Order: sequence, then structure tokens, then C-alpha cells
Amino acid sequence: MIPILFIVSILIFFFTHLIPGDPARLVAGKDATLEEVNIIRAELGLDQPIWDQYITYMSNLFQGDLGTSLKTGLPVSEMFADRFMPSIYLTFMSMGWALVLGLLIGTLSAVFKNKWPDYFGMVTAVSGISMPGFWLGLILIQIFSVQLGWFPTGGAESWKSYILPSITLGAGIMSMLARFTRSSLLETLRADFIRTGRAKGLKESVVIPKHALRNSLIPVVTIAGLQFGFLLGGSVVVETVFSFPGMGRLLIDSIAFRDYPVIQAELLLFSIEFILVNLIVDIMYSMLNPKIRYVT
Amino acid sequence: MEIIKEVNAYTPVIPKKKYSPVKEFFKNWKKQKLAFGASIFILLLIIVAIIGPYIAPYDPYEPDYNTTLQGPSNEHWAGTDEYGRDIFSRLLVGARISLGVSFLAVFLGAAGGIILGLMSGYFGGWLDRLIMRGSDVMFAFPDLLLAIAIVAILGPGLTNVVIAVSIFSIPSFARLVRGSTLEGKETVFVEAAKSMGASHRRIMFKHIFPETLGSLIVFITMRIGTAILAASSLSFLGLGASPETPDWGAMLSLGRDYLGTASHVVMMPGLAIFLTVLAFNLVGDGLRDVLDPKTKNE
Amino acid sequence: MPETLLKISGLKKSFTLPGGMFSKKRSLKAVHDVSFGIEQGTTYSLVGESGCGKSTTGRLISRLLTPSHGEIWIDGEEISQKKESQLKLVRKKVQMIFQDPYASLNPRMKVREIIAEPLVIHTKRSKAERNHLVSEMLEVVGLTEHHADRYAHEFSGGQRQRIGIARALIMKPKLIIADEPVSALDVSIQSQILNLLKDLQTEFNLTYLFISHDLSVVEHISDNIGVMYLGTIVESGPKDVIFSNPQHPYTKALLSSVPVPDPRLRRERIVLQGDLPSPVNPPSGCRFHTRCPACMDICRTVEPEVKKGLADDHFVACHLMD
Amino acid sequence: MEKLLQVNQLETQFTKDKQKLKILRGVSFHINKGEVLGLVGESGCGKSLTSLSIMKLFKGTSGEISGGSISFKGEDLTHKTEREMRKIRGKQMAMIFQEPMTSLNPVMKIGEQLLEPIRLHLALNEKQAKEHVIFILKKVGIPRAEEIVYEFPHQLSGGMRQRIMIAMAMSCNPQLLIADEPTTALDVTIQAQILELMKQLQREEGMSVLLITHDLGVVAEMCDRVAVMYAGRVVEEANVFDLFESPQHPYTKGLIGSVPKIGQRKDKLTSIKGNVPDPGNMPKGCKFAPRCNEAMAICLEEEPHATDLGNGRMCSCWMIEEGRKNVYA
Amino acid sequence: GCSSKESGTDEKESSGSSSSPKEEELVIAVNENFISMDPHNTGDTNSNSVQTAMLEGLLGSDEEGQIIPQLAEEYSVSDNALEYSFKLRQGVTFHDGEPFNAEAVKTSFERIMKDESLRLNSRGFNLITSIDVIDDYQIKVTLKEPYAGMLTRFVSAKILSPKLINDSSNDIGKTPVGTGPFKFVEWVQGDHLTVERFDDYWNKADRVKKITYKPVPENGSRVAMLKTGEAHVIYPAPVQNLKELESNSDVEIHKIPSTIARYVSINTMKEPYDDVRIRQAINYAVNKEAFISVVNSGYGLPLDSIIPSKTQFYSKQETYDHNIEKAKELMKEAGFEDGFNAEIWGNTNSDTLKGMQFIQQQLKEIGITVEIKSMEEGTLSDEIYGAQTPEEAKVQMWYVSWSAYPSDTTNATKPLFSSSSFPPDGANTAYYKNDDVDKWITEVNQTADPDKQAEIYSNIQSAIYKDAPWIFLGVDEILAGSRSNVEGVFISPTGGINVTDANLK
Ligand SMILES: Nc1ncnc2c1ncn2[C@@H]1O[C@H](COP(=O)(O)OP(=O)(O)OP(=O)(O)O)[C@@H](O)[C@H]1O
Ligand SMILES: Nc1ncnc2c1ncn2[C@@H]1O[C@H](COP(=O)(O)OP(=O)(O)OP(=O)(O)O)[C@@H](O)[C@H]1O
Ligand SMILES: [Mg+2]
Ligand SMILES: [Mg+2]
Repeated sequence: MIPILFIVSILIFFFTHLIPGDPARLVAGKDATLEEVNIIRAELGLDQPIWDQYITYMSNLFQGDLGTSLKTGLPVSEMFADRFMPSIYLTFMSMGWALVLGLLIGTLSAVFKNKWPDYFGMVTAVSGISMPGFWLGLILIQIFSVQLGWFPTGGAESWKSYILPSITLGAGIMSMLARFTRSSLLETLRADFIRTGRAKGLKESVVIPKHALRNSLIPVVTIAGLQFGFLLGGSVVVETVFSFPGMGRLLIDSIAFRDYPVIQAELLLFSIEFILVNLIVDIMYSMLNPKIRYVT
Repeated sequence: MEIIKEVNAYTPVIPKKKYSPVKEFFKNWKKQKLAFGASIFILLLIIVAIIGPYIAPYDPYEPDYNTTLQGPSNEHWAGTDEYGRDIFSRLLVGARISLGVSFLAVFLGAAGGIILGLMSGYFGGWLDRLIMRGSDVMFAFPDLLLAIAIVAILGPGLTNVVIAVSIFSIPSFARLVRGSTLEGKETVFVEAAKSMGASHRRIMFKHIFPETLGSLIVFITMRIGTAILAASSLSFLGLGASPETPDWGAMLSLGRDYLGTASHVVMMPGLAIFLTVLAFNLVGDGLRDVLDPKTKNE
Repeated sequence: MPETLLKISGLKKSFTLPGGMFSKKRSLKAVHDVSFGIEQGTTYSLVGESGCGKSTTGRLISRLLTPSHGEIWIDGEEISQKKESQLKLVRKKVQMIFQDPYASLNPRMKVREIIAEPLVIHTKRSKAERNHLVSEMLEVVGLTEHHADRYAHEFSGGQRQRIGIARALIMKPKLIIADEPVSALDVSIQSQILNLLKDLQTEFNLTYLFISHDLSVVEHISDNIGVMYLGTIVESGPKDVIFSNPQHPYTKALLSSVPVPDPRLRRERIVLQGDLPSPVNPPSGCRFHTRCPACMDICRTVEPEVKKGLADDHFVACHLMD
Repeated sequence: MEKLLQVNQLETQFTKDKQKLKILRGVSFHINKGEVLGLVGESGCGKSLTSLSIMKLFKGTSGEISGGSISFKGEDLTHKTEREMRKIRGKQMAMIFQEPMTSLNPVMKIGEQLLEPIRLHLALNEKQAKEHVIFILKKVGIPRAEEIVYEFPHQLSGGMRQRIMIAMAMSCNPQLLIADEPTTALDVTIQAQILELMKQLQREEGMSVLLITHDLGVVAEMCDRVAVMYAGRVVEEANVFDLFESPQHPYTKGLIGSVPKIGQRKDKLTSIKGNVPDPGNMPKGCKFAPRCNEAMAICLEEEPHATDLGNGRMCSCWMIEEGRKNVYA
Repeated sequence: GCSSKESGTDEKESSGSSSSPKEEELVIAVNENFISMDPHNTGDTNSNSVQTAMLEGLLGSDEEGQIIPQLAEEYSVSDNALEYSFKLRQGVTFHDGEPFNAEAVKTSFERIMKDESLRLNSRGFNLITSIDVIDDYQIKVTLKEPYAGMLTRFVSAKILSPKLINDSSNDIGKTPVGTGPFKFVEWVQGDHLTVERFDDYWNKADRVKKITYKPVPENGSRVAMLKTGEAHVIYPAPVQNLKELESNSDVEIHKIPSTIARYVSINTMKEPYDDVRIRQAINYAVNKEAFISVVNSGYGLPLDSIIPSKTQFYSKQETYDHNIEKAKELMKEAGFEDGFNAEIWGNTNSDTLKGMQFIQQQLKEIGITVEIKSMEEGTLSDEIYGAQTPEEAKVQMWYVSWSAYPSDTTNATKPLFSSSSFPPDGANTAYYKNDDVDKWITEVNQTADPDKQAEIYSNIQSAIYKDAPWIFLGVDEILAGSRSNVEGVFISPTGGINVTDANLK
């Protein structure tokens, strides 16, 4: 993991500096003179050769120092502090309902294959991934905040503020999980051991959850994990629509401002999160799949 | 060789109806009612994309400041936008752009992914590891962020949207193709071809690649939907088509300010995108049922 | 004296198994010191239980795999370490027939293309010539010209196996490696194919390396037999010797395990205890000692040498022979 | 002798694309108490389907029984509801399948899987049930039974898994055991172990067994009586000795002749020409006629009826039927 | 597990409905994130707005943007425009209890003088030669050369508690301590910033207990918040929604003429724009009223000089009224009867995109085919400031806006029209060079006499307007919305939100 992160950090550093645009100019503002811009550039250390900048960056990184935002002058870690938890909550909430509903719809669809619950479930699911996120978000705001006044339009203050963004964010994932669950379950239901279960005299209400579902979850977990990893990175679009103080919007703002330390730190954080999530998925995978657990 | 002749005579007569994979496909396809409907919708859409500019009732670029933001009516089926342009005409003309961008992006991404995936899966070893680690790194970043970064580097514009969307499509295609290639590599008929002395190229393209086609077609179909959404998200963030272009995503994005006052400006392009993506996904689902050998014998 | 077409000696092959998340890579000795020879126009069979290395041996000889050790002589040429580019001639001489008639034919190709594929690879014949040869070959294996423009999955298992045989024959090969060509077929079809193989052998003076786990099939088709256990040949020799006077306890047990289709012949069998050990961790000494009914102390520690048995070409690897 | 199971003119069909495809076209045979009946025939002739029909395990397929009767201990199963069938499955009849690899749930511990039918059908408490599991495992010759219950199927070899399947089937003392090709996937040496075990258990428990196989050797070793199936019908039924000594149906004859026998030294095997007919495309008349060397005109027109040859022998062939007529005429 | 720890208390405070008897908390939604709370290093309007609630300078500005005394009771400027004397207000304390006096002022000013990286340093404070504390409440600042914008800088240079500056200068950007009517409570990055009434404020009055500022970039969301009562004040209110909001009785709309000039700079050194007739033709071709009504939904004023009317020393010019005939004639005279191909640059904001589309449509009328190149802000600034000399410049037209303090006419002219301000030295992207104008700009900055300044600025304005280095589009009207129970909040022409007297009915 450490070597991967090392390579990733190098990639991130050079990728970030590859984006055209001069942060000093952006910090200084439109009306700044060249002299002012140069002072700021020196202040930000951007006048150093790129290799020196890289060495400074890495040595700071090894000391746990993520650097200071060029734009706000605040330590990057502090800028993350307030945004990280809301992003995490939103991620968990979106994932949570997407999982519950996705599994439910997927299971019902598979069990009632080619009957109306299947059609209904699958049309719902396909609709979910076919909707542009921001469109759905705007419409939800219009209906539930403006017309009905049930939920706030944005922010991250109370649990209520999380409802609409998490619906918007979770819709696509829910759909994906529903479809994966369905096809995976259908495949499992064809397996021989299902017939064995029935031959023992077990009821369908035992066979499906106890024997079929657990086997079907194995591929679903992988998909869910992957999506979870993406969600942790924050969703730019949903955060924009709902003025949600999350990591995604920070990244976009930082890219717009060429705020190198923030971009780098955030990309690095994503990579770590992604690697961690993958590790957790591997572990869950092996918990669900004894074959992997017992490789000796 | 008497015995052989004898055996020969006993071989039962083969049924007269000749098997044709294409006919077989259409026979099954018609049974997928939802997907069949969706595929007709897409066909119409493609026709619209081709002839859209000729059938549009109004000039999609011509402003008319006397009729701004009018709701749907007999004259303007989908209403007008803030410049008084006919939204229906813009949608018709925009079909070409939205479909074009996503088709092109997906096909470029698929082409790249197929080559990388085939090589990675077939040759394995360090090449495989290199390609897969590369795609891991790309996977670690959410698609959209990657696209934003690419557009930030290259600048906004449709060409760059195509490039961005195709680049972030590559790893998924590479993985998919690699997966099928690994499977295909293990098939006995590939082993047979090897034992006959077939070249790597022949094995890859004659024997393995056709095996991946089924899942590839399904994935391409679905991915076109994703690409339409991604392109419109980029437009939403102001990184897409130049604003006068009747690109659906751009229309939606610029129209969003009017959601409260003239909602049709948002709803119409939104619906167009939604229905199109929905259709592609339904077709993809249907194709999977028809093409995937696992679900075939249901 | 007939000419020796194939000679292998000291053949070894191990695979590296990928390690799990928490485990190291391990090596699996699939084939461990195998030697035998086949004379022109005869059939040599490898029998043994699943996983004992029969197919791996076949794949080594056809050079789908590269041996870790040992020599392979085909038609006077040593090929064990040749590169793919140098193997083209050998690939013409050696053809294979596979077990699964459903998997070994590309489902997306027409029968004509399938059978003609070796011609496309190895020759520059025109399409018309190829078609002509394909029709000829179809006749030989008991199919007709009409079958050529169909896809493989339109045929039954037996017919598919005929197509596979046609493909193997079209280059007029010297050696045919048949890896369980009839195990997937029903008995009535199996007998058709066995008959066909025998006829073709006489007709074209073919040499077979026949791989099977079915002793009765092996007895029917072979001239010489090698019995494999966990990667090694424990006993080999002419079929008469092996079947009427087996020396190795494993051969004896194997023979007695085969159910005989005659209810009057129900008999006491030698039922081997336990399962086949894993080739990752083969037992020390004689590999069979864990299941051997006549196991002695020496068997646990010392690997038995291959000794001459009852005839000149009969060999046994067992301490009981001392 | 008392009949445990009597299958009479059983018809089973599948529906595909709204078309009904009849696979079992009137299967009849019976099994006596304490007897092993072998059901042989080539692939696709409907052996497995017969066994699934008896258990009525059609869930997830379009299969249904469309005719005939299955009388088990005097009761007709064809009219039983799913709920009633569940009481019978696993308790009165149990099944072993061909693939020991895939017939066990890969993510459940062996013990759990064994516990299921016991808890369901036997009035035992948790502790007793667990003891019963160990007892059964020991009975099928599993070493380290106490440890094995905590292991997963993939940790066991094929032979062990098949023993587990047998244990599971035996756990509620069924009167009828249906074994569908229980040893086909196993190596000969392991097959010998399993066959030995089944023979021993059958004798000890006095169970009836329906043994499905396509291996005539296994039939000869194991069975008391044999039913030979071809294209969805039983074409010949006989005592195992009679069958091998004097097969009556040309198909049975061909089958026996096709098998190479050790020590027999035939240069050429007798073989049955042609292929098994496709269920969607059955010939008229006797389904075997196109492959039969002795086919007569009538064979191509009409299906023969089952003729009772006495001594529990049964055969459906025009030669026999016509021959009889001639005798009586 | 989704609700955060604070949710218990927050729920009560953020309740959307207006049922509570007397609301204690004023919520203000703005369009962008706050960048920094360090008043000496702030360039953006929104950060400034928040700071004014907490911090005060020696001088302040009124609703019109004109300079008034704040922490100084009186001030005077010497005739040579080099000495600034202040008499400070007495009895003022900082939020941390420190007394406000001349030493405190000196500490703040010295911080700016010494630290080159602070924005204010390079804007005036680096010209300071000495700061003399005359007594506790009198202070004099001396410059080394005249600088006309200096008074405005004294507005910006908020006085921070000396304790804060001396203790840990690191925290200034996060937790400012000043003398303002509200004191800092918390700043949750990206979500909100809260201030609380400072009860010891020198200017006692009834004000709301708490103010929360929230960045809400999405227009629709801000409007929705105002409608639902989640926000009491939104700035800016999107023009598209004004009609809708005006019809809402709970909501009031405020229109304030701003000092934001919206224009398209035309590169006067590039063919064919180097011909003044072309530039004038372009100006005649663009219908300014239509621009205001289409792009700004009817809100805004014509830009009838090079500076907005709210800016000091503004003088109205004769505008280029929409006249296609005249435009075509001019084009013909210049030899471009058939038009030409042009390129317009702008950022990716939806308003900019709309504006550029409008220009594109208008110029089509006189045969100019405009290609829109919208660029992401950072790339755009690279493209513009990357050119080291006028010859290297690729920019043809740039759709942009400019805003300066009403009192700071220097900043509204010099960086835009002086030949010393060509990129990368300034924002003269029209590459406008007029020797007279250059001379006047130098002159006007060396006098402190308002009459003289007015005269020179009048010359500057008429000269430049005739040369048409821009398409003079309009002056934005600042639009803000508030709930009808809000009192005492006003928006300054620069977009600052003044909450000194804020209260809720
Ligand atoms: N490519 C491979 N990688 C790793 N292990 C392999 C590979 N091929 C074969 N093996 C292992 O080598 C051993 C011998 O395999 P082989 O296929 O030669 O057996 P076999 O005798 O042909 O068995 P069967 O009767 O099942 O075909 C087995 O344990 C098998 O798992
Ligand atoms: N679910 C199903 N849907 C449609 N047809 C089926 C289904 N299951 C079995 N069949 C058909 O029924 C016929 C008999 O199948 P069955 O499995 O009983 O054969 P079998 O005699 O057991 O063969 P084998 O020896 O290969 O196991 C076959 O032709 C098969 O195609
Ligand atoms: Mg093998
Ligand atoms: Mg079967």
C-alpha cells in the first residue's frame, strides 16, 4: 500500500501542476500588478523549481503536514475538518438507503421474475441510473423544499438537510445495486445447492434469504464498495445543487483556484480512501466467501 | 473404409431450417418487449439526429426577443427559452450533438479499452500489471473529477468533452475486455488453435475477441447512457459545449435558473436526456438477456 | 523393427500457484519425472485418476506448455525448449483431439472454417482447394458436405467429436494426442468414435497418445499403457501385461475398482482408503504409500526406482518388486 | 413384495415460448420396499427429470406434470400441494445429486447444512440434533466428524462431499433414496468407496433406492432390478441378471454391446448408429426405430406398447409384441 | 448514523418556518464561499461583507459608498496629499476586552507595512514612511508619495485587536477580533460562518442577536431558501427569479445601482480592431437596452461612461445608441463591409455564457461572426496574463466586469486604461494607449484637490469613451432579496452587506 501511495502522490503532484493556470495570479486578483503577483508567487513558494517544490511537498507530507491553502491561507487539514464529516455522513446515508432498497428491489425482481414486481422494480431501477443527478436534485428541491417545505434546500445542519441530497446521490447506486442483485440472485437460484435445499423440504422463505441471497451478495458487495469509494470523494454535482459543504465542491473550487496544496491533499485522501475501501471490500468479500477466507 | 461409410449412412438428416445467428437474434429480440420498444425509440432518435436540422420548425439559433420564456403552445411545442428560441427545434438539432458526443466518446473509449484489455489479458505478466495498475489509479478518482481535470487542462468545448469522457471510459472497457479475454484464453478452442500453431494475432482477434463481443455490446450500450449523463454534467459545471450550441446538457444547465419561473426550459431537455439514457439502458438490459449465454436458456 | 515416433524422458512440470492475501506462492508438481516412448502406428494410453497429470503430459508433448525439465523427441527432433516461432513444423506433425466436443470448437465459426483452420495457418492453399480438402475429410469421419456450412452447436456431441477429428486429420499428422476424446460421450456414441479412431489408425497408419481415465476404454484401444499416479508413471507396459498381470498395488486397485457390466461377476474389490493427496504437498517416499494396502516402512521414506517388470517393455516403480 | 413407489404413465412437460415440450412421455415403473432399482439410459432421455418429477421439484423451471400418477406408499403425489410435498421431501424421500461440488451451499458450514433437514423433520432439540449430525457423519465414514461440521464444502474432497450429501439424505431415515448419478463425477477409486458405502447403508436401513446412472457397470454392481429409458419412456424393465443375460429390446442390446469390457478383446465394438433424437423433433412411431437395425414397417408408424414378459419383465418393442401375437395366433 | 452531533441544537435554529415569535438569528445566503477573515489580505466581496460585521476601520463607508469616519471621529489630509491625521473615538473596546487606542491602530498598520504578502501592503501601505502616535487618541500617517486611493485603504484596513496580532498571527485568517457590532463565533468551512451581537459595542442600538452567513452558489437554491424562510437575506438575488420573488409578499427585493461595470474589452492593437471605426461600429451594433433586458432580465443601467455613475468623479457621456445603419456604415468605411470573424473570450459562468451569446447574436447583424471561447477561470487568466507584450496577446474580445470602490476612481481607471497596465502588469486588456490619458492619470493621482481631480477625470472619461476600447454594456444593478421582517440591512454599491443595524421584526 505504501509504495502505491508513493507513486500516486508523485502522479498527483505532477498532474496538479500540469493544469494550466497561475495560482499567484488568481490569488492576486484581476487588478494586481505584475509586481504584486511576483511577491505572492514568492510567498507561496511557486517561484521555486518544480523539483524543489516536490521535495518540499513530500517532506512536509511525511511529517503529516498537508500544507496551507494558497487561497485561504488556512492549513489544508483544517479546511478538510469541517467538510469531511458531512461528506462521510452523506455517503453513509446515500449508501444506506441505496443498499436497503436496492437489495429489496433486486430480490423481489429476481423472485418474481417476469411478473409485474419484476417489471416495476427494473423500470424503477433503470430510471434511477438514467436521470441526470442535478436535474433530479433541482426537481426535488422544487417539490419538497419550495412547494412542500418539508426539507431545507441545502446545507448540512440537521438530518433533514441530508435527505434530499442523499436521495439524489443514492438513486443511481440504488438502481445499480438492484440490477446487480437481481442478476446475481437469478444466477444463484439456478445453482444446484438451491435444488438441494428444496429437496430437503425447506420453504422458499428459507431457501431464498438463507441459501440464495448470501451467495448472491458476493458480487454485489464489490459493486457497493466501488460506489462507496466514489461517493467518499464527494459528488460535485449534488454538492453544488444542494450547497452542501462537502469534499467534492472543495475540490472543484480548488481546481478553479489552482489551489495546489488542497487539490493534492484531496486527491491523495481519495486515493487512500479508495484503497482502504477496497481493502474493506476484500475483507467483506472473504467473510461472505469462505473459499477466499480459507486459502492456506 | 467400409465401416466409415456405414456410419456415414446412419447420420440422421439435419433439419432443413438453416440456423442463422442474425435471425436467431431478432427472434429473441422481439420477445424483449421493453427493450424492443426502447430500441425503436433510439432508432427514431438516430434518424432525428441525422435529419433534425431539416425538420426543425424554427431556426434553433435565431433569437426572438418578443417571445422569450413562453410555455409550450401550438406554435412552440416545447416552449421557448430566454432568447425566445424554440426549444423543440433546439432539441431536434441537439440530438445530433448529444448522441454524437456520446457515441464518439464511447467508441473511442471502447477502442482504447479493447486494445489494452486484450493485450493485458492475453499476454499477462508485467504488461498486464502495468495496464491494470494504471486503470486502478484512474478508477480511484471519480469519473467526473477526472473529466473536470481533463477539461481544465484542455479547455471546455465539445471536442474536449469527447476526449475527457472517452479517457475515463477506457479503464472500464479495458477491465471488461481483460476479464473476457482471460476467460476466452482458457477456452478449449483457443487451446486447440494454439496447438495448431495459430499466431497470437489470429488467436486474439479470430478466437478471443468475438467471445468478448456479447458483453462488449451490452456495455457499450449502457455506457452511451453514462456518457450522455457525464457530458451533460460537464455542461452543468460550465465545462461543456459552447453556450449557443443546442446541446441538451448545455440547455439544461443554462435553463436551470428558470426552474422556478419557466420550468419547461429545464424540464424539456431534462426529459430528453432522461428518456434517451433510459432507452439505452433498457436496450442494454435487453441485449444482455439475449446475448449473455448465462441467461439465454431461461 | 518399427520406428519410435515419440520419446520423452525425465519430463517434469511444476506450476506456481498464486498466493492468497495472507499466504505465499506455492508450487504444484503436476508432472514429476515421466518417461515413455511410442512407436509409429501404435497407441499409447495414459490412465489415472483426475489430477494425476495426464493432460499436463499431453500438453507438454504438444508444447502448449514448456517442460521444467526433460526431453521430448518427436520424429528425431528435440522440442522441449523450442520457442513458439520454431515450433511451426512440429505443430503440423502433432495434432490434438480434446475431451469436450462442445468447448473445443469455436461456436462462432462454421464447420468449414473450423476444419480448414490448420490449412489457413500452415499452408497457402486457395479457398477452393481448402474446401475440397474439407469435404474429403468430412467424408472420412462420416459426415457429409452438407454439414460444412453449419455452426458447430447445431450438431450432437458425437458429430462434434467427428468434426474435431476431421480438423486433427486434415494436416496428415504423424502423432495425434487425444485427451479423453470419448469421456463426454454417451456409451452408444462412444463406441462409434472408438471404432472410428481405430479405423483411421489402420487407414492412415496413425500414432495415438490416448489419454483416459476409463480403463475399459483404454484396454480396448491401446497397445501400451502407462498408469499415472500423482504426476508419475507407476507402471507401464503392453496392455496384456498390465491387465492380466498388474504388479503395482495401485494398478491392481484401479483395475478392481472398475465396475464390470456383468452382475454375475460381482466380486470383492480392493477399495482404496482415503483421497488422492494434493500435488502441492505430495507424500514423501513412494507417492502412493498413504493409500497403499501393502505399505512398508521403506515406502514412507524412499522413492522407489523404476524397475523392469515381467517383460522387456514392462516397468514398475514399487518397492515390492525388490 | 410390497411396492413402495409406483410410477404410472407419467408425463412431464416444459413450456418454452408458449410451446409445450413433452419430455416424459408416459414413464412407468415401480420400486419395491428394500430394493435398488437402476434407471439407465443415455443423456437427455429424461432420467433426472423422472426423479425431479417424483419429488415435484419444478420450482424455477417451467416444468409440470401433465399426466399419469406417482403413487408413493399408496398416496398419489401428483395431487399433493407444495406444502404437503415439503413434508415428504427430505423426510420420506431424499435425494443425492450428481455434482457434489455444486450441490452443497458454498457459504454455509457443513454442520449447518446437515442440521437443516434434521431440525425441520425430526422432533429433536438443538443438542440432540447436533449429536444426530455427528452420528450420521460417522455412519457415512467421515473421519474427524466433530471438526468437519465447522468446515466449508470447498475444504473437502469430492468423495468427502458426496459422503456429506449421502449423510444429508440419510439423516431423516427416508424410505426412498433417489440417487441421480451419485458417482459420475468421481474417480473410479472414490466411486468404489461410495458405491460400497451405499450398498452397506441400503442393506442396514432396508431402504429403497432409485439409482440413476448411465454406467452399466454400476448397474450390474448395485441394482436388483433395472429400468432402461429411451426418449422419455421406459423401454425395458427387468431383473438385473435377466437384463444382462438376455436383453430383449434392441436398444438394451445395443447399449450392452457398446461398452468395452475388460478382458473381452473385441476388435470392434457393436455400436448404435445415429444419435439420440431431439425432444423437440421426435420421429414418428417407435422413437428408437431410426437407429434400430431390426426396424420393421410398423415401427416407423406406431409406438409399441409395454408387453409383460412375466417374472416382472417388461418390454416395449414391436418385435416382442408382434412375436407374442404370432405365438397366440 | 447520519445526523451530526450539533444537530440537536441546530434544528431549533434553522427551522424554516416563520412560526417562532421573535427570531434571534438572521441568516444571510451569499453566492460564494468566504475565503479569508484576514481583513488585511482580502480581495473578495463576500469575505469583506462578513468582516464588516465584526471589524471596523478608522474610516467607513455609507450606503452610497462614500467615505465617512468610523473609528476615527475626524480625519484630515494635508495639501500635499502626504499626511493623514486621525482623531480616534474614545471608549471603544475590542471583543477580547482590549482597549482601542492609537497604539492599537499602530500595531495593525505596522503589521500591514511589514508583511509584503498582504494585499493591502502593496496597495498604499508600502508607501507609508511613518506612523506617529501623537497621544492615546491621535495618530498621524505619512506617505512618501501622493496616492489618491489611500483614503479608501483606510476603510479596508480594519483595526484588529493588538493582542491577536501579537499573540499568534496565524489565527487572524480564521478568528478575527475587532471592534465591530458583532463578534466572531464559528466558521464551519464551506458551510457557514456565525457572528454574535457584541454587547459592549460603542454605538449602542437594538440589533439581532446572531447572524449566520452561508455560501450557496446555486442560484435556484438561494431563491428557494429565501422563499422558505431558511434565509432572511440573499445576495445576489438571481435576475431570472425576480418577477417570481416580487410577487411574494413575504419577500422584498432591493435594487442598488452598483459600481460593477460590465463590458467587453477590445484589443485596440489587433487588426481590425485597431481601427476606431470598427470599435465604434461594434458599439453601435450592440443594443444595450436589449442586453439589459435579455441578459440581466431588465435589471441594470447603461454604462454611459467608462466608470459607473456611483463612482466618484463620474461624468456622463453621450452613449452609442443602437444603430445598425450607422454601424454598417462605419464597417464599410473601415473596409469591412462584409464583416469578419472574431473571437470572444469569457469564463464559464452561466451569466457570462449568456452575455457572450448575446454579443454573438448582435454582431451577426453587421456581419461579424463571433466564436465563443469560454474558458475555465484559471486557464483564462493564463491566456490573458501569459502574454508578456502587446504583440504576444491573443485576446481579441474579453467579456468581463470590473468593480472598484465608489471612492476609488483611481482603481476604476488606471489598471484598465493606463499604458503601464498592459498585461501582465494590469488589466488593460484593450491594450489601450493614449498619451494624453496616460499623462492625466499620473497627474490626477498627485493632487488632493477634489475640484482638480473632477476636472481631469472628466477629460479622461470623454477621451476614452470616444475611443471605444470597450463595448460599453451596462452597470449591474445589485439585486438582493430579504424577508419582509428584516430591518437595517443594506447592500453597498460594491456588493458589501452592511449589518451594523440589522434587526428582525
Ligand atoms: N495451468 C495450471 N496451473 C496450475 N495448476 C495446474 C494447471 N494445469 C494443471 N494443473 C494442476 O496440475 C495437476 C495435474 O493436472 P492435469 O490436468 O494434468 O490432470 P489430469 O490427469 O488430466 O486430470 P483430469 O482427469 O481431471 O483431466 C492438477 O492438480 C491440476 O490442478
Ligand atoms: N428446465 C428445463 N427446461 C427445458 N427442458 C429441460 C429442462 N430440464 C431438462 N430439460 C430437457 O429434458 C430432457 C431430459 O433431461 P434430463 O436431465 O432428465 O436427462 P437425463 O436423462 O438426466 O440426462 P443426463 O444423463 O445428461 O443427466 C433433456 O432433453 C433436457 O433438454
Ligand atoms: Mg485431463
Ligand atoms: Mg441427469
